[in-house]
Amino acid sequence: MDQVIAFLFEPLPFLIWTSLLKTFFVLFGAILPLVSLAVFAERKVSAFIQDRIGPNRVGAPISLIGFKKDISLWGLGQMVADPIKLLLKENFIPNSVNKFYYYIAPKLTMIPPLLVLAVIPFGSSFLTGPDGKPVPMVVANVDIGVLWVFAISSLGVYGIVLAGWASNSKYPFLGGIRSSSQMISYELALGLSVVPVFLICGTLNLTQIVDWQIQNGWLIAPWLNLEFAWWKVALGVLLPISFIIFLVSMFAETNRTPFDLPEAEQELVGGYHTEYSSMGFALFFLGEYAAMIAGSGVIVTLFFGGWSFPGIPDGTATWLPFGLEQSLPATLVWLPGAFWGFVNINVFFAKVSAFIFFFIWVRWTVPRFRYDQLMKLGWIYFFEIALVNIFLVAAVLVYLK
Amino acid sequence: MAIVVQRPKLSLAEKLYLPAVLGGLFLTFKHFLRSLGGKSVTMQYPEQRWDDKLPPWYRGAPTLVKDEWGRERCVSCQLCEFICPPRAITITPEEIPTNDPWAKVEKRPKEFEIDMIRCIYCGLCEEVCPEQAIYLRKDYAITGYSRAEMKHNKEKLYELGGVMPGVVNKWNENK
Amino acid sequence: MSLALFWAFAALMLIFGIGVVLLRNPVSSAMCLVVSFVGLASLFFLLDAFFIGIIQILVYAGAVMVLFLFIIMLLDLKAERARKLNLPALGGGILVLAGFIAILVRVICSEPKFAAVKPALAQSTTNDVQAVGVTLFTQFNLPFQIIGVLLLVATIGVVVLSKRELK
Amino acid sequence: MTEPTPVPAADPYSLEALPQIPFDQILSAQPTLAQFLLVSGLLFAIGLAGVLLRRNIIVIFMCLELMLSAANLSLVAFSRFGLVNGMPNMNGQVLVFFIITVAAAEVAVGLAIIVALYRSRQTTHVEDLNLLKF
Repeated sequence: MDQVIAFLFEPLPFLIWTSLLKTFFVLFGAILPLVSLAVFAERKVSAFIQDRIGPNRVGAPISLIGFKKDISLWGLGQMVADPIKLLLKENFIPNSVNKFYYYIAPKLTMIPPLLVLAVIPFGSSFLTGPDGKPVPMVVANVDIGVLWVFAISSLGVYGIVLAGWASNSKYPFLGGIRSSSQMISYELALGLSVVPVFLICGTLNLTQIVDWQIQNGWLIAPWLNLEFAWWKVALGVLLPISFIIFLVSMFAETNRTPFDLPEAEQELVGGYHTEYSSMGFALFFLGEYAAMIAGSGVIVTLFFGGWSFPGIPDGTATWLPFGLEQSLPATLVWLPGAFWGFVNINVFFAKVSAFIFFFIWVRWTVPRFRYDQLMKLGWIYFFEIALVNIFLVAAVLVYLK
Repeated sequence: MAIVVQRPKLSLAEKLYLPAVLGGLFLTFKHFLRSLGGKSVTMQYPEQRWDDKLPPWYRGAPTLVKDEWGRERCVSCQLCEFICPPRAITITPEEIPTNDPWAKVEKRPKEFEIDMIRCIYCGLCEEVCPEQAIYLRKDYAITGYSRAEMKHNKEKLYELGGVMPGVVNKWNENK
Repeated sequence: MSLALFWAFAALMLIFGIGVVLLRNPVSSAMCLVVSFVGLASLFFLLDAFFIGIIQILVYAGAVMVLFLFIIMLLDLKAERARKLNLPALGGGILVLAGFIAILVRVICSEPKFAAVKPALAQSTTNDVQAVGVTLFTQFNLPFQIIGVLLLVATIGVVVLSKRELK
Repeated sequence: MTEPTPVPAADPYSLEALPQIPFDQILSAQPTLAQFLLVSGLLFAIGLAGVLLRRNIIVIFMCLELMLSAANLSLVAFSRFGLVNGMPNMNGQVLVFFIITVAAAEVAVGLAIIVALYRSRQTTHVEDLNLLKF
């Protein structure tokens, strides 16, 4: 019995509790607010692009507690109001659905994007563990990071396919079928387009890829750190091609316009989530945005230097702006590192937000592709271009570097 | 005979889509910035209204009008009740007593009801009225919390309609 | 911990594997197989074969099973009807399986080498992506090329088979 | 002089006879090769049972995949337990890699054949495919 008590109350191993802490931070501190912010941004940006105002009323409802007028806060209260509305609606289940898969499908679309985020480094390591090693700001620092991203994001298709199939209805079914073939087609281009990144960095570990980019310049533009080398010039031409293929494939993977054929409103009513209401629908909705955030995180990490920004030091820095560190007492020597670590985390999420804006911006600009155009683009153009790109990058690395 | 429309030959830049996509992105971004600067076309409804921009022929809620001497124009001929396509109008006529100053006309409405849930704003009542007593005015936001509230009675109709001076004064001695 | 995880994942894999066999609906079978493969990949992770494990998820769960689901839905396969049990065949099958498992247990228990506990590695990180790559491109280069040709042949074969009619 | 009471022989069917792991070693206990091989064999048996019992050709195909995966598991287990210079023997893992590749190709061709079969016979039931039976 003493052993059991000792086991239960023994402090958790350092690795486990830091991982739990990081998971909680990523989930509840960053992703969930970012998801609802993205939904709000989608409505606001689409309104602005169409010369409208968008939601601008919902704010703090202080008139409920006796004030005269509400505070509108540019409509930011919509972030909270939308999920509450969806939660409070009736969860209507059609009679003919396959109940088990109907229940489980929304969850299956929500989980993979969150799992993908586990391997993405979101900040510099400014904490030091008891063994003297820095704690990496990534939930799971695994060697197969990029493969994990592809493997888990490819599981996201099951939710959509099962939702379409279990709804037992024509249009959702067509949406599910379209989605499965679309995702299989674009996974290939997605995987092949980042092979040059592995060739250059020599690793699949996303933390090490970020480290490589800090030393050698961002992969989208390797000349950024102003060290001239011919191989950097050549890669500066080849890697943007990789990036464009990856970006477009990411649009197809996350089912965003111009590749949102599974949920094409004009042809398929609502696509795979036609028969869903209330929280089931909300999970599909939020899952799409979570996938968008995960995709943006992967793009930022692979091509845009992750949490690094030229000129901003990482968590090992010992100085503060305006020479503030000289007036610090000796017990606060950790403060500069923590400050810059915090800045790094913010840089990462700023980059992710910029990409979310880009996703939204493209959605309200580019019309939807036709299905045969989509397949042709994936199989005939992207696949071949990505393959040739791998050979060219390999040749550059062998002969110029 | 079928006419085969030749597809236009695309140049390389057009085949790549990307220049066109970028052009579209710049266009939408221009609109985005414009709206961000506050130049969107949206009218903020409950505060800003159409009212002063409505054309004179606007067909809002049907109302009853009085002439400039405060006399009810309606003579309860019930033509509007007859013509109304959704049968929204109900008129209860009443004889005008002989000691009334307007006794030259035989009838006036005792009760005049328009069910605004039924009304389709077609304007046929206005057209058919020989006395020009019923007019479609500019009120368009007719709302209420109950069905009873949506039934406009005589007072409400006169309140909405107000006075419409001298158009037809066939039965008017003052003419 | 490792042992507990091993039994947990093995149980996950085996239970859902049984689900593949026993569930009548083909879609349920396919989904059970996906979960079973995820359990198998976890066992690979326990064996420090991270690359193989993730490839297992990527190829099987991510692509092959989606293809299976796609075909099941395309052909609109309904659940298998319950049919009359062919008792001699069933008995024979069970006999074969029981014999197989008995022989398996006998062989595994008879070899003392198999009782070895998982040995510790010389280095803490395996970097098995690099190790597999080096082995693949040096020692097994010819088989690798042959596999490439096989994939090409398979691709052509699938295209030919999927054509509506041969001309 | 009293005789020492004889110690009763351990009951082979008692709880004490089971191999027990001390509580403080639960976190560090490692599985053995035999356990991996046993699980792999059971998975193979399940796959075999599926091939014998099921009549839907697609489900039979899935059970074949299960059997291939069972082989993969034992290969990886052997590779991890037979260390070379303290590191796993990569030959086994490369073989698994080949098996996965070939299996993927096999699935693609097999499913194409099934679709072609379904087009001509409108069934995926193996008992209905008895043209060559006499």
